[in-house]
Amino acid sequence: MTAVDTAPAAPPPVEEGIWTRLRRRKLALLGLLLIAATLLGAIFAPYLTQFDPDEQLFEGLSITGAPMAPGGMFPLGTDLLGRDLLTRILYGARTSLIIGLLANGVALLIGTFVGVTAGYFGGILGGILMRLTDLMMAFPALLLAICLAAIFQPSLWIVVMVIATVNWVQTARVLYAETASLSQREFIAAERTLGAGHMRILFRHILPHLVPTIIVWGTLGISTTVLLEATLSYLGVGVQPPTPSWGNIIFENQTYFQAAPWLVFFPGLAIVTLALAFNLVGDAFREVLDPTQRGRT
Amino acid sequence: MLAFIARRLIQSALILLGVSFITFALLYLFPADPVRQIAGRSATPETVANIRAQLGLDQPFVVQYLRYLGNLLQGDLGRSYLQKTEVGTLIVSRLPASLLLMAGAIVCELMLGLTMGIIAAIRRGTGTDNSLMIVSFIGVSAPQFVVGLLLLYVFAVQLRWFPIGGYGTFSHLVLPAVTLGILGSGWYSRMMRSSMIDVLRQDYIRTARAKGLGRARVLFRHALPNAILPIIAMIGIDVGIFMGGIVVVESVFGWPGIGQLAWQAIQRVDIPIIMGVTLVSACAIVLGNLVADIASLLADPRIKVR
Amino acid sequence: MTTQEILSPAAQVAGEAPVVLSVRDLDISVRQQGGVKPLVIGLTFDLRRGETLAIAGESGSGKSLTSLAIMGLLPPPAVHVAAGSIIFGDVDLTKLAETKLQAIRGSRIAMIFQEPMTALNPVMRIGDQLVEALRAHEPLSRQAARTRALEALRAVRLTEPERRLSQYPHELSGGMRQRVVIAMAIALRPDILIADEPTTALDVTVQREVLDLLRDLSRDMGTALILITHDMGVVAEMADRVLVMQSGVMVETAAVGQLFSAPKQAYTQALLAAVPRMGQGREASVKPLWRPLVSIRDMVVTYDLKGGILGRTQSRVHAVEGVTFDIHPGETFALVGESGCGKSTIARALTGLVPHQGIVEFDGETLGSTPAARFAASRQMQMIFQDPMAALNGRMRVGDLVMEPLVIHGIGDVASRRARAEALFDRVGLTRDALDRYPHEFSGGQRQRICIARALALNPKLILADESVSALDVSVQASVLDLLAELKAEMDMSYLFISHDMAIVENIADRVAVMFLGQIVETGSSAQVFGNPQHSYTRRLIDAVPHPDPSRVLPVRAVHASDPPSPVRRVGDPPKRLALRSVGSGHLVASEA
Amino acid sequence: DGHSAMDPDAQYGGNITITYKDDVATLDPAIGYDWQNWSMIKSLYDGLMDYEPGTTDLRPGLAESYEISDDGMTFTFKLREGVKFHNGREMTAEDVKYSLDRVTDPVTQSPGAGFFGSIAGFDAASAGGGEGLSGVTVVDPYTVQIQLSRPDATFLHVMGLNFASVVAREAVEAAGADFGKTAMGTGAFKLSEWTIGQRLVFEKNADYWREGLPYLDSVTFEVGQEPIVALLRLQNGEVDVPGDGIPPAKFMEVMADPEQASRVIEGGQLHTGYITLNVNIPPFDNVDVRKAVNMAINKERITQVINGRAVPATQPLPPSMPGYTDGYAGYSYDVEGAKALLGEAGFPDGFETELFVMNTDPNPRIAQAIQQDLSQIGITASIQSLAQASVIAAGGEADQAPMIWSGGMAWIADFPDASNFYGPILGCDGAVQGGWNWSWYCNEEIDAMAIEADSMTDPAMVDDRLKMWSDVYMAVMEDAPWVPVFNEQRYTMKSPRMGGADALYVDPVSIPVNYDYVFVTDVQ
Ligand SMILES: Nc1ncnc2c1ncn2[C@@H]1O[C@H](COP(=O)(O)OP(=O)(O)OP(=O)(O)O)[C@@H](O)[C@H]1O
Ligand SMILES: Nc1ncnc2c1ncn2[C@@H]1O[C@H](COP(=O)(O)OP(=O)(O)OP(=O)(O)O)[C@@H](O)[C@H]1O
Ligand SMILES: [Mg+2]
Ligand SMILES: [Mg+2]
Ligand code: NI
Repeated sequence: MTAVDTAPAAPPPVEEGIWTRLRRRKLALLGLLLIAATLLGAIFAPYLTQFDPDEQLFEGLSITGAPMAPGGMFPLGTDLLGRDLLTRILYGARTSLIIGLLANGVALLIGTFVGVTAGYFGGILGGILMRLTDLMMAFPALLLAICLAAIFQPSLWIVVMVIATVNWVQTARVLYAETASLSQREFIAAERTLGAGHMRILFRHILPHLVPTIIVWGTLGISTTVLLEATLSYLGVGVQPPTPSWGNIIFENQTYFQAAPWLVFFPGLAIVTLALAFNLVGDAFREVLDPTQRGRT
Repeated sequence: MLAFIARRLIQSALILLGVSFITFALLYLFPADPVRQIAGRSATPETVANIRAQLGLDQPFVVQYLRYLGNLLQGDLGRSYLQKTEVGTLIVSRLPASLLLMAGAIVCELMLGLTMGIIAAIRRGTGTDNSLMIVSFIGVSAPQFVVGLLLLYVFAVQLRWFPIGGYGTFSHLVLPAVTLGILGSGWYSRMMRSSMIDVLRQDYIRTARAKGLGRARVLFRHALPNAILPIIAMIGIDVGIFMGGIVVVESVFGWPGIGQLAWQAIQRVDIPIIMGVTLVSACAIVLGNLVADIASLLADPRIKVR
Repeated sequence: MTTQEILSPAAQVAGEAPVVLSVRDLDISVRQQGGVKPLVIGLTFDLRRGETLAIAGESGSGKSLTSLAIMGLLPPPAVHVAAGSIIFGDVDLTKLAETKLQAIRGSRIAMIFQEPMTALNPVMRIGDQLVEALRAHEPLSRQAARTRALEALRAVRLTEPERRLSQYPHELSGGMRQRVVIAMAIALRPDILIADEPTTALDVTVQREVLDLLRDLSRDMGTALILITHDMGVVAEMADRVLVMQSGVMVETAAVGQLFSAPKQAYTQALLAAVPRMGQGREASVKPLWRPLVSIRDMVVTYDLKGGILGRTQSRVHAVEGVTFDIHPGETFALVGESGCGKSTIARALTGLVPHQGIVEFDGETLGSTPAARFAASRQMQMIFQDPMAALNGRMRVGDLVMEPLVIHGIGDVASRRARAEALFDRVGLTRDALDRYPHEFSGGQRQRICIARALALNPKLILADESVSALDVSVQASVLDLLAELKAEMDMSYLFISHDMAIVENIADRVAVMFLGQIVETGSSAQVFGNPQHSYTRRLIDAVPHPDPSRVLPVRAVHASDPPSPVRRVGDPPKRLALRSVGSGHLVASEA
Repeated sequence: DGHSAMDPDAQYGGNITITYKDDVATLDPAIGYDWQNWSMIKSLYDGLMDYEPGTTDLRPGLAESYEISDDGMTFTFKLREGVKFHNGREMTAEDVKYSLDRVTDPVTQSPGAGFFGSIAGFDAASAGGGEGLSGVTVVDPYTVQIQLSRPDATFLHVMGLNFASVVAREAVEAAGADFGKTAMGTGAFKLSEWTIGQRLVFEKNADYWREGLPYLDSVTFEVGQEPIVALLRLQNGEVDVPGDGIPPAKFMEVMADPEQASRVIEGGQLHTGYITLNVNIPPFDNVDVRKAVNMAINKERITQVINGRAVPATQPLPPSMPGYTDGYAGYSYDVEGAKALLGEAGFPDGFETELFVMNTDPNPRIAQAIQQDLSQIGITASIQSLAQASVIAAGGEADQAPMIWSGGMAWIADFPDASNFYGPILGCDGAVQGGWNWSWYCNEEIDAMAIEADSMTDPAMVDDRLKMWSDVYMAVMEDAPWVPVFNEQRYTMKSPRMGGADALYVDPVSIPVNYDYVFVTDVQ
């Protein structure tokens, strides 16, 4: 009677590494390429350009003080102080990557911690954590950022902390809902009956299921974070000049969008590209990490 | 339902209390002396001390806070330090404009975002899908100041379709609302896309098709109301996000809302105004969430009021 | 009965009736990475007016795809009709444009899907969904459509049809929803009604009602019915003709009597053999032991429903209300009863997933509620869940899943755990190389075997099997049940076997308890309960079971609709406790009012 | 008198629209101290003294004439008769006294109270109690006498400040704390509409005591408008004068178009942009270091960065201010010299320090230019770009801000007198916690000189007094607590229909325009 059992639906599993599977996705490759290019540009900025990012070049301004349009000596033009824009974008990548990865990462971490803890344990602890989240949500983030940055002297690390403090809330909300519903799933109940402890359930069973959501919010958060840094710079509480970041290059020059569009266009392009790249890679990772997607494209 | 609303209101009151405390504490720690701003450059130390005492700023923090709270409970938000006007009056005169702008922005982001999301979901995996998603990225990543000025330049200055800034008629509202909504529409199009893809896989969609319904009806009568459910709750969160955006958008378009009030107050450490605007925006956020939750309740008959 | 007047005169006898649908050499394929893969091959059959054709076969054999192909609803773009024709009247449905198909769908050919819980749009009122279906095909006014919708609801014998119109799907029970789906399908009196597993998700008593309803309707309206099912009992009761499928190919087709009495193909024979039958209950192997393994006394589990401004408990779900029973070592104790009667809750309380009141002793010790006590108990007591897919973490390799309990309890090292997992896989009939695959790469039966392997990893004394075979094909079900039986014999294990399937319970349980609304209404040995049912509810359950025997004459029943009773009660208003009285050695029955 | 300024071409009637970014905080003359409301209050209210339009020349206002006692300590003002408040009541000496008492009463919280410090009884008044200024007496309904406690050569200018405007007591009392949202003066315009956050409309005061003024029927102020948008609207014909000037991003575009450039009026303003060097914080306690910094700053380059909208400065006073030292070259740009000086001072390799700056464009940019200049001589200055209030707070602490770029918070003179650049920002009085002397420079000798100069109240000694002030600032430059960087020029742009002398558009006391005297040319 046991004979009727059907054969497994899937083809025999060809063991492939994540890398192999990633490589098959052209868009993901493109994303990786863009990220790598940004990283390399940031690291090797001094070798890629002959200028110093803070150097206000005599040739960089017209006699009336106008910035130079792209071309010639300055492939992307110069800014309002006569600095080479390409150089500033290359060096700015350092700041923006730190902000985008670190601030965003810390925010994700906090959000994940709060959301998952509240969603999994529920009860009073969860209630308190979620009320805290509600409170943060109701609090104007920008004001909080301004106050925090003003109370501590502004610096890159403070900016990272400020952004992290402000940006975890939505992740927490989303992960809370997801964790709460995951906790009701049968395989979690099954784990419990096996005697698994909370830590084991959380780290081995719940977190892996949250990875797609975390990736989505993480990649989308990159551009938001980079721009938030810019807003903070604009309010005078961001990364201090003359340190370039993509966001503050835009904000410094945004009123000139008509007179010197390159000053807004190129850093803007950089942000969109980076965000897109991370998202492409994130999308791919989401699928690659999902075992049910194995063997498909 | 009423009990649910009542419970949420109580919760909201507690949240507002928390917000007021944190804001007050942050402003207390803020490294700038409002009295100096009031007293002016030529003031003598005595005058400064006198003004400080008048405003009660020489009192310990807890006393200051409790006094503020006491007044707040009587509906008194205090007077602006620099304008000497009741904060309540200032806010009341500007709030409607901000709320109108936000409402416009929500409509705009929903229209843009949902349409893009739906089209992308239907054309999933095609070039249309990809390009729409890239557009949504640009929406998410574009600085509002630049978007605002660009729209203003193209549609108001060059094409003259809309007035250059100002407040009053519907045509004044369009550009600022679009500017404020573009960011959200990027998010919404992505969310709508995945929600829609999810819904289109559901059994009841198949049932609807099996009934012989047309494509449009299946899409709009069956898929859309379900796909939109998870998004309704997000609209509440938007109010909070807008609070940051209105500062920029209102100043670009000369929109007389509370964003500009807040911005000026922060520059000059006009604490009563900052407190007032913070509380009002917190109220708006809390109410926005409440409304979104109630809307979810109404839109989704399955959610039982717990 | 008003419905009789409304519905069409009695149908003609099938057989001489004209052919309404003719499927010829139907091939359905899917485009995949590695090319085109055929899913259904060369299917050919005719459907006559008024006839009921049952398509039977195991899961994945292509039953649903066939029905979807007829509806023109194959999931685009991957799955498509590769060849063949589906002739309806004088048109070939496979060649028809979408808009033309839309006109046929719902009005001439209607379909009922398996899962009543998800088949209805959750945010639309029942009435709107019905009216919409009607107005899509006939130029009716809202009012007229509403009247027709009401007629349809009455036709499916739904209680309070007016009120139903303005209700939402979630406010109805599964059986009621399935009636709504049926009402929607028959409202336009289609020529053909396709029912894809219409009762699989329903309780036996409700299944009974729905089947009776379908039969009456097809008889009264002369509608041809394609009934897709894996339940041979249903086939036997309902079908005029049977078509057996396996792996996309038609294995055998015959009149129902002929198929059951003299199946030609080996596959059909195996299929029929696997079907559990009632009335073959075995004598209990109750061993007279002095100490039960599990002793439950007066277990109560309630779920609080909060409400009001302060979020106070306003009402309670009395899921389990004073249940008392013992499970002896080496015994299979079964809990039967309809959905929501509290079976799972008992299992969950035993494993500590929900808090309970009352005394539970396990192996002589009171089962504590401290984490440490629970941890200790979890070595001795393992659970196998209904849906193996849901119970396995889809993101882990099954090998890791099976080793999971060993890791949790700190048993052995990496190598020894692996060895144990391999041994377990051998034992449950899986190959070792399967250890490195993911759950979704297995069939349902295989997955359940993985769950069993995981449960066995710690050598428990008691296995709680909650609907562990309900989701499986008959043949697979049989093989899993055999496995459980073997294991029991080998390892001297006890089972708490939870099921709503009377036939299975009769076949494997030593002792049985029948539950209703959180309380036991009858308990005793398998032979006592099934052979001599005392409680009316027990009898109703047994009567409702379809028998895989087409010759059996069905008792005449008035098809009626009843709303399921609710275990939700206000605080301070607990349900009345039923007193059990003994009617012979260990056979206890609740007194009836 | 007033007739001298009357324009024969002027037309009556019409409305002009002025825009501002920031909202108008208040119109209370005792409180208003902003860029926007300063000129508005000037048109709504009058004080005893006034200025010739477009100039820095004092002229009598509500006072028909005045007498100064020989010791310069008593001022007797004879008021004009028949001057009416907007409510129709005649203005009298009681109103003058009330207004001065009010502005010095601490309950009013006037940021200008300190200007009246030389009036007898000021200390008692500012201690509170509401007795008022004992030095101000009403002699008769048309005569006010003001007794000073010390000689004050600037006193007439003080009487020309907005803070000295005459308000109608009954209106103040009726409006209470909300007086700032109303207006009741004797000025050329009265407030007719105020929609908070949107618009103010001033309407012509038909009873204005200066005959024939104003020309305009009304002035509309639209607030909350980004300067760049205001300019677009001007180009579109919707706005007559953008109150915040031509935004830097549009400056070049406008100047490149002859038609538009012809409508831009350039003028000096009483402004100096400077860097403060905190003499308490090493190494700026070393005068050579301060001099070296002075020599290191490339002022030409900085003016280039702001599109040449300023002229390099050599000293604290702007060129158009009486008392400006002509021919003084200041510290000229000399990197090598600066390096050498720094080396002598013991910092051959430079040092690290901080430069505070307010965070609105173009200030952070200027700070970066300064930063680069400093780096040329080895000084590494990190920039702290903060909100205005935070910079002011840091400047007011003895040990927080080594260097501050003053832009955005810079001294625009309250009144056109040489003394105005000294007291709070360079004198010992300002070098206190919370004060405005951010270089914490306090030289008792120079303070004494300044007091002496301001005691020279005899009109005959005006030139001696200005010479003395010139000496004061030269002495300050020797100690180099500041780096004067540039004097900003004003560029006011007007719509084609605006009429009136160019000087009215760069009026030193009524910015951006003198509403009382301008007119439009397209009245039907
Ligand atoms: N969209 C699809 N893409 C690829 N393969 C599919 C798709 N849908 C179904 N199949 C495959 O087609 C085969 C037949 O599926 P079908 O749903 O018709 O089975 P069934 O007989 O109805 O089974 P069950 O009893 O489980 O409902 C299965 O092997 C299934 O995996
Ligand atoms: N977490 C919960 N909160 C509230 N009520 C619950 C909860 N879990 C179960 N119930 C209710 O308790 C009752 C018993 O549920 P239980 O799952 O034990 O039934 P069952 O006999 O296993 O039914 P089924 O055959 O459908 O699995 C049901 O009415 C159910 O709705
Ligand atoms: Mg099927
Ligand atoms: Mg159950
Ligand atoms: Ni005259």
